[in-house]
Amino acid sequence: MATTTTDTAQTSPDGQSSPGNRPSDRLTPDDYRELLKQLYLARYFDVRLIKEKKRGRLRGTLYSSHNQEAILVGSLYGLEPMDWISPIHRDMPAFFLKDFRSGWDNPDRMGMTIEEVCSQVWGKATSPGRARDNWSHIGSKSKRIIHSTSMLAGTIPAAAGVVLADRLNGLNTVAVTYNGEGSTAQGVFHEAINFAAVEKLPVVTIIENNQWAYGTPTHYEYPLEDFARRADGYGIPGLVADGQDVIDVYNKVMQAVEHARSGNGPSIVECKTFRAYGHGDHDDDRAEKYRPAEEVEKGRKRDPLHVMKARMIEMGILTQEEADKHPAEGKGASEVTDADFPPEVSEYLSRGVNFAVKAPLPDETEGAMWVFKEGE
Amino acid sequence: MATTTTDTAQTSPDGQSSPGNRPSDRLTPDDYRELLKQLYLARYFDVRLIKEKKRGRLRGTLYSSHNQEAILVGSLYGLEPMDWISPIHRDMPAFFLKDFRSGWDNPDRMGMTIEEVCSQVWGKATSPGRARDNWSHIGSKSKRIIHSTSMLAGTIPAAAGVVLADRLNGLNTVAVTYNGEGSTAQGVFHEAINFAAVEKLPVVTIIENNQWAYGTPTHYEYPLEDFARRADGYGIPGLVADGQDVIDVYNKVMQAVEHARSGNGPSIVECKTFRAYGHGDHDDDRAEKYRPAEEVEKGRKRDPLHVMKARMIEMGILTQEEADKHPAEGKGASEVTDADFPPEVSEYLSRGVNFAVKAPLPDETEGAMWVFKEGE
Amino acid sequence: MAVAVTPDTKKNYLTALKEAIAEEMARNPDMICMGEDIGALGGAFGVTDGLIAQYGRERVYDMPISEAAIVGTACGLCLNGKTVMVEMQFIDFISCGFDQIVNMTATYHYRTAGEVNIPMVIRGPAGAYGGGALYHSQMNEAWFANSPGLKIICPSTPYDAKGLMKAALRDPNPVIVYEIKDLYRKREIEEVLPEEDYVVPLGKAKVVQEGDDVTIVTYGQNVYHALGAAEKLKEEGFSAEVIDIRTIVPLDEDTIVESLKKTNRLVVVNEAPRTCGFAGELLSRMTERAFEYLDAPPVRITRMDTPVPWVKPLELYVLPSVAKITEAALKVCRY
Amino acid sequence: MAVAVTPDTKKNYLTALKEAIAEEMARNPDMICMGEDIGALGGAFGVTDGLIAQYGRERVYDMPISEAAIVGTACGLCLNGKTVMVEMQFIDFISCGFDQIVNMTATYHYRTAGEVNIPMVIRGPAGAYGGGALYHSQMNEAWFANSPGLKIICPSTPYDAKGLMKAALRDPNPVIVYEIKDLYRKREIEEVLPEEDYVVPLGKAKVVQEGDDVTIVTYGQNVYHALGAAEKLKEEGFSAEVIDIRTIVPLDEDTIVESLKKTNRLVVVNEAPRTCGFAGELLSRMTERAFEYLDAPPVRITRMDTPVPWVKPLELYVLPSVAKITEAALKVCRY
Ligand SMILES: Cc1ncc(C[n+]2csc(CCOP(=O)(O)OP(=O)(O)O)c2C)c(N)n1
Ligand SMILES: Cc1ncc(C[n+]2csc(CCOP(=O)(O)OP(=O)(O)O)c2C)c(N)n1
Ligand SMILES: [Mg+2]
Ligand SMILES: [Mg+2]
Repeated sequence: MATTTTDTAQTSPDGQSSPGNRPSDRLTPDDYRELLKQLYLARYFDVRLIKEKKRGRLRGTLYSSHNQEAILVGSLYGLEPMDWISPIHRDMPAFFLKDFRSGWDNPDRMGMTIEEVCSQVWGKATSPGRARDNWSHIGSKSKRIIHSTSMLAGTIPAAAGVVLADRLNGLNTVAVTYNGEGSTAQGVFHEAINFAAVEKLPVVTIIENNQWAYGTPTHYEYPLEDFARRADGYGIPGLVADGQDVIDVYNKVMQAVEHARSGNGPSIVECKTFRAYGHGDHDDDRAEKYRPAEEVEKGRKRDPLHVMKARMIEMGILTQEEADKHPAEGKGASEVTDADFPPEVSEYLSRGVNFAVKAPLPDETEGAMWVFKEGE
Repeated sequence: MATTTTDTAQTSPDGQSSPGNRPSDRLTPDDYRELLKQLYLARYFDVRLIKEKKRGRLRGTLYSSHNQEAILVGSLYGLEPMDWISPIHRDMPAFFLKDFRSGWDNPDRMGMTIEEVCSQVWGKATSPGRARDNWSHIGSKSKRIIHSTSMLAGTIPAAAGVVLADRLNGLNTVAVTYNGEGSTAQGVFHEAINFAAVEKLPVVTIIENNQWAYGTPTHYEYPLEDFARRADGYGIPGLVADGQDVIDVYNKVMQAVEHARSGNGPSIVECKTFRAYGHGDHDDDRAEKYRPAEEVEKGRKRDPLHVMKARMIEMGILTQEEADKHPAEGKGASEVTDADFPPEVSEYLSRGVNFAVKAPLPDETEGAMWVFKEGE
Repeated sequence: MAVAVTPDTKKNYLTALKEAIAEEMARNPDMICMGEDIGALGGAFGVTDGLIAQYGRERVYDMPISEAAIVGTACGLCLNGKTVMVEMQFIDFISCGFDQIVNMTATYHYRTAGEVNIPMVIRGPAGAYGGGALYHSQMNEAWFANSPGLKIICPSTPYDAKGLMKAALRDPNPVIVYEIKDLYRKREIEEVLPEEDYVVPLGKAKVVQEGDDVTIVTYGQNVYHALGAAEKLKEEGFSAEVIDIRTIVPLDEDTIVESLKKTNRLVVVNEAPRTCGFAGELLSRMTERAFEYLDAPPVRITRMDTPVPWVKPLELYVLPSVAKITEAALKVCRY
Repeated sequence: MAVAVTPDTKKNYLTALKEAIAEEMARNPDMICMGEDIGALGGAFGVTDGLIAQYGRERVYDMPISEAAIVGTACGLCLNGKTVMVEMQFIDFISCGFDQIVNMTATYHYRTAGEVNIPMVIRGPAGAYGGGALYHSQMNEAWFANSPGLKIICPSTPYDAKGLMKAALRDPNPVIVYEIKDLYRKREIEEVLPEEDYVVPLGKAKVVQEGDDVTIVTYGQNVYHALGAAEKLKEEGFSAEVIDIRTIVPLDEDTIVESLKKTNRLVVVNEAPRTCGFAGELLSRMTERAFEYLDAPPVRITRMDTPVPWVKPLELYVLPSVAKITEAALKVCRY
């Protein structure tokens, strides 16, 4: 069944995506350049972490977002600062990419700083959650990022709740939730989307269909090729995007976001992609047990960096020479070096890493703190 | 939104229901007469229980199936003896109607005897579960009836399990589960149907859409008019039947059953109906708080007994005189008398009631028994 | 069943709860109610009666039958500044929203090092003795007592019901409320409630009856069984102190220890299944803290380790009763 | 990681579990395995490695991420004559299938007055100390101990792991198995396993080390902490008896009582949250049954009433340790 990545830019169920009427038509060349840089940063973040992990500097499991970055970059770019997101295990870059358009170093940005995200990865007291829970389980009430538990699909109802509260307060926000395609089998996925549809809540559920849920292929997870078809059971839009193409993701997610912000309720956007490595770094060496090498090779072929560069070259806003200057695309984490990335990208991240490395561990007694909030 | 009952005999999504090709075309006049008698019996069972309850002779809550009997009678009539069912709170008559075609008094029938069902209602030791759990929470492993808990939609995965076991054992059976439309919002509904669809398990999920879940109208439960559309999220057939018409229910359910038995997997069959009374008998007097009188009047108008009689008269297998002999249709539980029913119906049930009334209570010490099964 | 509102009208437990919720809705514009059939119907037992008429769908949500989404949505609302009262139609159905309670809601404050707190009250009709059978009789508080981050209360009188419910709705943490449905309309326990606003603080036990020979500690419906046993004990010449803990988490240990210093004997009563029920927890804490005061082995009277069966004789057989408590207390007194 | 199969090869805890399941699959043609990623991958930790190759999809099911449907489907299979092993990828995710376990599966035998029994084993990696944080560290056995109808086991050695798992897979009741993932590949505890088929019967505790001065009762990973504490105690001149209960429900009380008759002192260790954890249950039972033998207040060493935090110093701070057990036991010995 569903194991191939399709360019589905044309298959959108509504007319919004016809040329001249697409959200991306509002993007300027500068937007494209920014998006490319964000793609580089997301990729660099991932490979840097893979390397740090290999050197034994990090604890816990790293769920690589390699080859899936276009989903995060494309979906986050069009959101308003006050919108909510709920990233999941494979979405670490989302924490700093949120509201990145307000300026990577804008102190008022409604996203996490790179220092905060790195502090979380390194398990330091300077993490937004003081490293009490691990990896992607951070969040921020003030930055409007919902904290996930490990229990998959578990943040979708919370997403419904936060935007309902905003609506009651007269604030027109949207919540974008991220979920692997495997997670859509959870009961709470159904319950939350059903309620969101009943109440026309502005919740956009992104399905990152990377063809695998850990060691389980999609045909054991769902009977249809397109997980977006889950939307049909609730009478809500179910869009399919090419998850390797930032612009297609941007278009489909923005359609869903605009649909939501106009009061029309929730949507599902499936982004077709492919998991580059094992499920987590512990799985890298054994994923071949269940995933044929040819499939991996095929799935990795359309690197989102490459797709974006090709688009920009075609549009005449990037020269081949510029494109080749930092050839990170198509390279595995072990092959790539800092020279494959624009310097501002590696410098930005290094700032975060250096901060985190030097930051203090929380004191052990914090283990017993904050079980209950003291009353006023 | 969805508050009207529609005759949807024509709206079936596949060609099976075109005249000459419908399962009901295989029914003989005797089948029709038997179905009418079963309708009478189901109705009589309900009104008798309502009366017994009013007289204070029964404990627990009675969830009347009044006006919804065609769903049970029509769906059960075509099943094979070895098929499984899982009835829910509003389906008490299903326990004896199962495999009723094998003979109301056939001792080898794969359904419960009327004595067993009445013993359960009266809370006696002769109940199949020795009255340890209440009302509709009986079942029988040997008769292939799954025992429900109160937790709605909770038996759908068990239904998937029993037919999977049969399939592994080389037995081609189907499981028919009954669920109120409100129960389809439960997460486990989604999880179980998703898995059944993945595994192409022969599970038919009947949705008894009686327009209300207790005090909640359908538009707060689901965003679409037809709950059968839930099927679309799994790529499985979602049929809509006129739940007041035994024959339409029979046709749609048999389509789904034959689809399942041919190895094509699960289906959903929504039967449109209307709850005649309160949610339970405790709710009878206050249901008007939330349910407008006109709606009740309208919803009760198409009594399944009447619909069936009209069909039979049209087909020339029932005379108007015969039809008028036992005019139970259109009458409320308090208006109807034994004379409104064929004597074999009231006699059959009375046998069960008399047995149950005289049967012993279980001994109190049974309260501590059967927590664990002793090992061999 | 309108109750006349003259100042000294006695009110039942249900009315007390209803008033608490209605008054908090009026007091706190950020409070929202969610649950199944809580709108036009006013809930299966009528606790939210009238709220939808006053506040509309904006603050009172008839929810689909989706306990996980109800709790999860409420959690999101609380994360974003609201206070949410969640009604479980019966507390038994809490099992269907279990993960969202213990993993998402209970831990939110902890996980965020205090940035987030979830002022959610999950309440529902609970308890056996009413013929509700396995799925309409549960006291499953121990599941949640073993899940850090949740407060748990169980009032036994109208006064406490109102005061504790108000305290719960003002508490910044998630609180689960076990309402004893058999007490909802019990005439014998009706009482006059203060006209002015009041709360019963969480975490304070109440000495319901003073005594010198044995301390019987319990909550919920068994408070009345304990009082019944105390009567019987009096006939046998023993005076029992009866303590209603009212709040299960956090437990007011001091009140119990003080009592044990006097009586030196402990009987704990609880209708939940015995193994890992709260009775064992309470007995353990007292044994650890007050071992020196105990002159006899402390005893638990609990439900047997069985579900709650339907038919009356079976149901009563497995549950605590006046007779069982009396017998146990006598044995302890005569040790 | 193939292990050479010479008779006296020592085997680890994981291999023991793997062998138990594989041997039972061979022995019982009606046995089926269900879980996430248990097919080609062989499960997150490899416990079901190789089964799909041998038995195919007919008996080994890679399931969608649907814990409720997994348990519920397994329940239906068992109802219809199969034996099902359900793998929870981590025992923490059991919360998502909670209702199907406690209300559907656990009570089936009870509800049907014995007509139906559900031979299901739900097993998964459990326990803290490994940096798994809140959702990959749980010991949530108390939820199920308070839910009648479930047996619960927790082996601490390869021998017990294999023998108890086999007993569980032959038991006619649902059994939940807490596998200590930190022990899966622990070299120090590897041991030679019998070549012939054997079971370790459920409900039998094991005296791991004999002693006279204090009885330390525990299970799972804390068995090793208790043994560590016993070492320290020896240095202080006290001899500790260490008991590994192995089965949590049903509990082998007799073995513990026998020990208390000798030592007259009790320390219970358990890594679950303190309130309503199994340590309290055990302490209560012993206080009720063996009060007269106790010369000092019994003590619990448990996790604090907190989730399991991620970062190492915090994690260790809230959990039982050799030092904490030693300190407590010394206090009890010197009482
Ligand atoms: C409720 C629940 N069950 C099981 C797991 C274990 N688990 C973690 S990730 C994962 C696979 C997720 O697959 P998918 O949703 O497709 O996301 P991907 O990892 O492919 O991005 C599983 C089974 C979990 N975290 N939560
Ligand atoms: C999980 C769960 N939540 C809540 C309930 C309480 N409850 C019992 S029946 C009912 C309404 C059911 O409505 P529907 O499914 O439409 O069936 P109907 O009663 O209309 O036949 C509710 C909410 C329950 N039994 N189980
Ligand atoms: Mg995936
Ligand atoms: Mg209904």
